[in-house]
Amino acid sequence: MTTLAFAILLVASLAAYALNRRAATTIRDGGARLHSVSNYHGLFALLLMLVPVLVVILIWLVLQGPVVNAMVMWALPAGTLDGLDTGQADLILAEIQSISGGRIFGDPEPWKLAAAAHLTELRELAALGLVLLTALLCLAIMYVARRKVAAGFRARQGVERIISGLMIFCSVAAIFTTVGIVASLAFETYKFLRLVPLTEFLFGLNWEPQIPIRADQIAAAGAFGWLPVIAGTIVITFVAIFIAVPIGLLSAIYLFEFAPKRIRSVAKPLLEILAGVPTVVYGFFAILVVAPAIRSLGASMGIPVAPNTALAAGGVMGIMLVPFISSFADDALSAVPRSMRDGALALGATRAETVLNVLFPAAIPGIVGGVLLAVSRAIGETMIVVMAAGLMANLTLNPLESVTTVTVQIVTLLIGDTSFDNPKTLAAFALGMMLFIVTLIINIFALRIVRKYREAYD
Amino acid sequence: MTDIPSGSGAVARTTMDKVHGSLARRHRKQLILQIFGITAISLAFLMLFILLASLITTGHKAFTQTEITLEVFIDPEEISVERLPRGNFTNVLAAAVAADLPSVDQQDRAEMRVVGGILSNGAQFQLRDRVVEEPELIGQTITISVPVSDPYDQLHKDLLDRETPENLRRLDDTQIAYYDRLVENGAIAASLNTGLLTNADSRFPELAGLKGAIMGSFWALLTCFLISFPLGIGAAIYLEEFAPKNKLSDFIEVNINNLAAVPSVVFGLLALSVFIGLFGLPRSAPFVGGLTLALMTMPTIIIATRAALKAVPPSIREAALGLGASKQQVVFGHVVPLAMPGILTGTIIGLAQALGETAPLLLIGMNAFITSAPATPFDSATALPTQIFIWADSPERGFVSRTSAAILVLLTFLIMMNAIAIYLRSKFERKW
Amino acid sequence: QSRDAIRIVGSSTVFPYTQAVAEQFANITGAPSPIVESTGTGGGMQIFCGGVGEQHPDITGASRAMKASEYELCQENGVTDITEALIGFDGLSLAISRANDVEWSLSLAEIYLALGAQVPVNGEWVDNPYTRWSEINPDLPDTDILAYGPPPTSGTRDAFVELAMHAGCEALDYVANGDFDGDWVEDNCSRMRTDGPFVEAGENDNLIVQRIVADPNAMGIFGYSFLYENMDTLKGVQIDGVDPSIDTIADNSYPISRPLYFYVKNAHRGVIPNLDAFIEEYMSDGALASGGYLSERGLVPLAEERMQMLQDNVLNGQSMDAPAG
Amino acid sequence: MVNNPKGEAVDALRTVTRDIDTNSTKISARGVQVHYGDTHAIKDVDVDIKERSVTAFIGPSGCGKSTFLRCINRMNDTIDICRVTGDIRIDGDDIYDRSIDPVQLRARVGMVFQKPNPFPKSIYDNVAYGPKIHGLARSRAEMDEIVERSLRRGAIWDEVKDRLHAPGTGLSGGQQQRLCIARAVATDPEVLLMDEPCSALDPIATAQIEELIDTLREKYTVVIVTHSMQQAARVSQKTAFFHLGNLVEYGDTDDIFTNPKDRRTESYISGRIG
Amino acid sequence: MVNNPKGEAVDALRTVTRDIDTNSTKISARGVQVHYGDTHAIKDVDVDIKERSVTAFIGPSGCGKSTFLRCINRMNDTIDICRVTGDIRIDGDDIYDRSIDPVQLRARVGMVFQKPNPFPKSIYDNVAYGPKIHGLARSRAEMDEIVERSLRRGAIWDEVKDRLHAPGTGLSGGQQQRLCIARAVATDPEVLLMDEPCSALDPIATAQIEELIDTLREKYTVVIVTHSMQQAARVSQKTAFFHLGNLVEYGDTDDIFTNPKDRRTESYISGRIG
Ligand SMILES: Nc1ncnc2c1ncn2[C@@H]1O[C@H](COP(=O)(O)OP(=O)(O)OP(=O)(O)O)[C@@H](O)[C@H]1O
Ligand SMILES: Nc1ncnc2c1ncn2[C@@H]1O[C@H](COP(=O)(O)OP(=O)(O)OP(=O)(O)O)[C@@H](O)[C@H]1O
Ligand SMILES: [Mg+2]
Ligand SMILES: [Mg+2]
Ligand SMILES: O=P([O-])([O-])[O-]
Repeated sequence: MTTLAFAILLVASLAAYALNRRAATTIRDGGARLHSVSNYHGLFALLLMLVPVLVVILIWLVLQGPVVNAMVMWALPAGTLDGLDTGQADLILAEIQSISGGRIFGDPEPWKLAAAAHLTELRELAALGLVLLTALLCLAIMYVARRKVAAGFRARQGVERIISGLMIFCSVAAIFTTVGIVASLAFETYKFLRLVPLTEFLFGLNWEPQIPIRADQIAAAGAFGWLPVIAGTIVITFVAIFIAVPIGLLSAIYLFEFAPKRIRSVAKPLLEILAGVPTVVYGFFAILVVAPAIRSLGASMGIPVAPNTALAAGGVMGIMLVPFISSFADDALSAVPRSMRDGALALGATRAETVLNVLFPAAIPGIVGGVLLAVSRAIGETMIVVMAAGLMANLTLNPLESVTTVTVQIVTLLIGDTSFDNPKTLAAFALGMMLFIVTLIINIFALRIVRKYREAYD
Repeated sequence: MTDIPSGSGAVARTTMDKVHGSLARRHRKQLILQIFGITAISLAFLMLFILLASLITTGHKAFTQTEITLEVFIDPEEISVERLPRGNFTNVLAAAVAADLPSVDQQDRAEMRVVGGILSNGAQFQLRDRVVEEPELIGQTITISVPVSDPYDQLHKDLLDRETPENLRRLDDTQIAYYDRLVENGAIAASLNTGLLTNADSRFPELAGLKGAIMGSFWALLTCFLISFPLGIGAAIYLEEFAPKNKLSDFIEVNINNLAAVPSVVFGLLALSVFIGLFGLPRSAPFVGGLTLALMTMPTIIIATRAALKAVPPSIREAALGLGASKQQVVFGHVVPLAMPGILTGTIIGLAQALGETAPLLLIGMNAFITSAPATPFDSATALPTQIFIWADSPERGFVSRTSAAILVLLTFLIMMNAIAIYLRSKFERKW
Repeated sequence: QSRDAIRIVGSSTVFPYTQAVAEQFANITGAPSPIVESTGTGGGMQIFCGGVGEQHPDITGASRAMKASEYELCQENGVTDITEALIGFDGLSLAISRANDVEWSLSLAEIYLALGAQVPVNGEWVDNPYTRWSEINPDLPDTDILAYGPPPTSGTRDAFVELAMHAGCEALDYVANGDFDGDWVEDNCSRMRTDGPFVEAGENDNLIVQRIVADPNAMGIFGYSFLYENMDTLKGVQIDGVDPSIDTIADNSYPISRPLYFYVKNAHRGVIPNLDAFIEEYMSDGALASGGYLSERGLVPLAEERMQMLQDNVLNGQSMDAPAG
Repeated sequence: MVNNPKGEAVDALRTVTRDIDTNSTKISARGVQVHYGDTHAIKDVDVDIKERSVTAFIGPSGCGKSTFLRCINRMNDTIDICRVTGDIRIDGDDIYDRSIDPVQLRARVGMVFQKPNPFPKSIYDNVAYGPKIHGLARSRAEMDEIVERSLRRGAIWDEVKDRLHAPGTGLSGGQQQRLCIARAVATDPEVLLMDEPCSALDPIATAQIEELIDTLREKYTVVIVTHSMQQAARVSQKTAFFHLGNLVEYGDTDDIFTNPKDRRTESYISGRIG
Repeated sequence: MVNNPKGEAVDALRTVTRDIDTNSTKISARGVQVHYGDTHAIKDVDVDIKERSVTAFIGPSGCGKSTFLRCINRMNDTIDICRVTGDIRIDGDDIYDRSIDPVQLRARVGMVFQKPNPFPKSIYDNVAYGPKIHGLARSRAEMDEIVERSLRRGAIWDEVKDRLHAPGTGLSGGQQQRLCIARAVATDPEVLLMDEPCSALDPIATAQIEELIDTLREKYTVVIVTHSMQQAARVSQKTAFFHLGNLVEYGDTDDIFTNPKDRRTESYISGRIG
């Protein structure tokens, strides 16, 4: 039935499009000068119908279930729900729904069977209602839209207003994601900071969050100084960027300027595969291949290397980030007008000089964008570090030691036992908040730089 | 160079001499840059190669499955029409195997259990389904091919070393003797493992397949795409082309860039509290997974789209505006099509990331064990990366190669997505 | 849309067994396959005790008994009627690569001295100074101490601390002869060292297996079933002279073995389709008894009569009492 | 009589007979000021441009010719830092009024830009784009006809008729410029603004475009920016001389070239300020 | 005596005395063919360009002037679809030989493009870039001197001397064009190719650039593309007329303009083919 409603909507809006377009064409052929071309008259009708009716259908679908359920529960014989808490009432409803769906087991009480029949009936009614409503709305809108067609009607403006509205909706959705994240983080962070003083969190040098959550749990005493954790994040990010930026930029420059076309067309998508390899796989790769290799290399040179090193995790992460930088750099280099290249080459610059001195500076904003995205990814990357970095927080900048990162701590604190009145769990949110703030600062800084060095050409 | 006697030529010559003098050094610099470039790209490819090679060396074994072909007499004493679908299919199968092994005493129950252990646990259900479909088979002898159980599969693929001391092996000498005998009879052979793609998950490596995970990933990615692509592009176009440029839009830009740095677990957390907690959407559902992934993918798409829109030269916009095109006609008719290659690159990178994302899916329960494939996005399911995560944690040896195989399957999907992107990109690519 | 599949959460140790039952059950009855998530014991309890209703799971697995605090949480949220099912035992094995040619045998006290955060040295209770096995006991090899183990969120870790660390700590002369009460042991013997030799390796046991295969001097701490599956590359470390094996675990001679449980929300019985049938399958002899398909996966089954009692209790939905403590 | 530095007689170049249509004012500007951020690019300009005539803007580079031209079809709206004040009316309507739709305005007031900017589309689509969005063609055949006519008027039809579906960006500099002219006339605007339309054209093409401008004058109002005083003299009836953002002198072309009133005008025409 | 359609006397425009240096051939082209994909843009062109002289390329738009010019310093190498065959020699060396380094070639053969293309760097850096990469200045002071001299020669020093460190892209169209000329002469190339260097310049600036070309001729070989026949007549000693990719006629500028041998040349000069 739902499908039918969608089908009606689709057909009706196409019909409205054709109808209005025809009408507008007729007016035009009659010699009048249309304000908007007839296509816009059609589109106006189409959007005028599609958008609101779609919203109505979706709202109906969301509300239908709860409303029908409430009606069924309300219609149950008096007294059946007395003394039951919501969970148990829920279960009764679930049973009724099962029966109505044909999954009868045991022998239910007759009132449940009756309720199930009632439920089925209501559902059918609701489905029918939806179809009728859709059809009615479509007809009404078709009529309204058709009435609007006139030589002077500003159909294009109408269409553009609707599209603007849709785009604003999209932007608001993006912003709401941020708001949602900040809100959820901020609330729990506030609770955390009531339990752990801000100064200890910001300046403490120890991170041992594994305090007991259950009254009888065996665990350590806690310490919540985030410095070792952020230091670990910084070390790993630094290692990753230290590997990804040169490799990414140099491969972008090579592919853009020197590589034969055939190699370029193959190499670029191949590189992009690196970005798509699941991070779990990189995690395995880091601990099973890279970390032992580094360890045995270190051992052969007499350098003590921890089994989990920042170098292994960061190095593998760096490989993952190569395509972010190379793709963005390549796109940015391609966007520099060809006349710029010609100008440098004609002065007798080598191709290397052209790329490095002229194209590269002009492409800086795009490249910074890519590097920034890579830094962001490195800071926020989770699975690789969960598997390959350590859990223990060491305050060190030595990449050959085991460090932990903010994301690792967030994951470990949130998977398994959680309790939202205990600093252990809340610490995850505080860390998330700090991460958010740190990256925000980095981003503001980067935006400044990009603004400053943005080159205007063309 | 010809001799130029006049004084004016002297200037030119010194210039050229200077140019000439530095040329070798400059070319060397270029060569060094080129070598660095080649080294960099080779390094990247080397890593990709090592990754793929290690996956293929372990994973390729999972693409075949050892099967045993049996002549099964469907004994009416064990299986009767009335009791279907129940019945003693295990015994019937064990007897069929024993028929090939003259040394086995069919009355010895312990020995018969060992013989039955050659077959996969799924064999009985395959036979059952066949009989349920055609009950008239009862009392007849049919030929059926069923998978062998994991240790025998390992043995057949040379993953089980016959040299290890008997007490440390999964198969003892008698079992290996049975196996050798069956191989001699031609009953055991390896065939293409279609089950890897057509079966859902299973506890038994020889039966486990990726159908559930693939369908789960498909539904999740479809949801993710349908939500993040229009929302991301809509938002990017609005913010880049239409929104007034002021402190607020700067703030929004910084925020969206920042969203890309939010760890994926945090998105999982948000999904857990909002989608599952607040909206009451079901756990483990690909739809919820897709919503979560969409939130993560959106910033990547927005950033890439904005970068691509920025790169379209202003002269194109001016040209269209000058003809009386409205702002939207300019943007949708000229700017967006020109920016399409960049938009697609960003979308593909974003979706590829989403396809391989694990952490948030763990939080919303998409790492469950489910032996059926989802039919709708609201059914419980796993996704490819979480399936890999589960298989990687399974003790059975058979899952080692299957994990690699699953990764290869995932990479194949990824490469397919990339291929589509390349095609679309080349279709839209224009020079100005 | 009502739920028609059973939902199960909980311990990663119990997960493989539940998986096996779920698959067998779905195959035999053709019912929708139960959805089994591995969340860890503690995480499972958290979700399980979230409340009654179809959005909450029906069963949780646990690699230790439900704790009093968890029981209270359940009660608070209206999950008052719970049945506890003990399905068998699992040994906690210390394992090392076969490439390591020492025949390892450790006492619990040695394990504590190697991995505890604080140990007695010359009559002082100090931070663990030992970095090599030979420093603990000159008979042990002169190699670095390095052990990969589960993180604090897992039941395996809880069990290891309780069964190995506490016991080892109490076996030390310093503790045995000192005048310390249980609280002291609780406070001082519970912490694993954090200075390197003990590495928390995350929830993935297979990863620990692969890492100790790669590093012959490293030990791993995980459930016996992982050792059982990897006998060709790994060997168990004898604890107090006992090798981990099905027999030694079953007869309790292997000192660190633990019970495995699952808990059923009785309010869901008869409401969630097939829940009863599923529990029946779990409790059947074909699954649980020795020679059943769970013991083939490495579960150490209960003794005959204990099992019978269990089956009766669980099938009748007997409500558990509040745990002590 | 004014001579340019190489001594050719400017006077001798003017051969077109001028019959200025002084019937009515099409565009009237009063007190127009334009700022780019802190740069004051146009300073208090008043001007009346007559209907069905050609007006030339001349002046040294950077004096604000393009800027003022872009005010007339509100193209300056697209530059963030650009601020326009004052009053510009077309047919008596204030074009900076809130009720005026700039899109509709630009459909009435066509423009050819200083740098040729063809769309990265086919030559055909470049020309057809304007008529398409304004719904000027009812059928494919009609569109073909519009495209052909416009390309002919842009004096480029013969060169491109065999490759109408090749990209417009693959043309030579001069061809691109003519394509842009063809594109602008395809929508039949009432007013046509041309910013140095012949800078990349050879004399023949220039002559053809000048001829086009001359025909356009019969129906439309044309404003042209040019660096060539000969061209201004040849095609325009009115000339405006800009200098450092000021409209120094405005009047009949004949008068400006033969009898400039302002010292600066005279210096420029005789080649003394640049 | 040839007249263009507007009737001005071409002859009257030539005021510069011509003293052609016929001492030696600098550039010689034989059988040059250029294809852009399927388009045959240059068809079998033979030409000898004399040392220390100014050669003008004229011809209708799209005839291949820019294309041929770009062959001389191998700028066409940078266009993927462009294929050049034939033989071009500078001082007798085949510049398409494998042993020839295009970088060195381009240092010897400077170029000014049809559309001004300053780097998005400061004015100073734009000019200093060439000398810097070639190591022509030993010290900062020397570089300052080169920059100033070049900007003076480009007739733009006075306009920019106060803002040498402002971006070159912030200049007006004509200033950008002169900046590019200054940039090109800064490296002291033996040959200078100029593609319509005065298209965006007002008459005064044009005169200054023409003066520059005249001085350059004393030391260097200059090839200039121009649409203005007056300009060709004023500055060049030799003129080449291209038409539809063919080099139709090549000879002394005087002869070409007064006494064209080919009918097409005559038609073009008199304004009949475009
Ligand atoms: N987008 C802009 N941002 C800042 N200043 C500008 C901008 N466009 C023009 N200007 C400045 O405004 C003044 C007038 O410029 P305009 O382009 O109108 O000159 P013009 O007379 O057309 O010169 P040209 O003959 O070189 O095209 C110049 O000083 C220029 O530097
Ligand atoms: N990049 C290119 N791709 C394809 N064809 C081209 C390209 N560049 C030029 N052409 C074609 O080659 C021919 C010669 O072009 P060229 O630019 O040399 O002309 P030109 O003589 O410089 O003309 P103008 O005076 O208009 O600049 C023209 O027909 C042009 O369309
Ligand atoms: Mg201008
Ligand atoms: Mg050209
Ligand atoms: O998953 P656990 O059994 O270790 O809690």
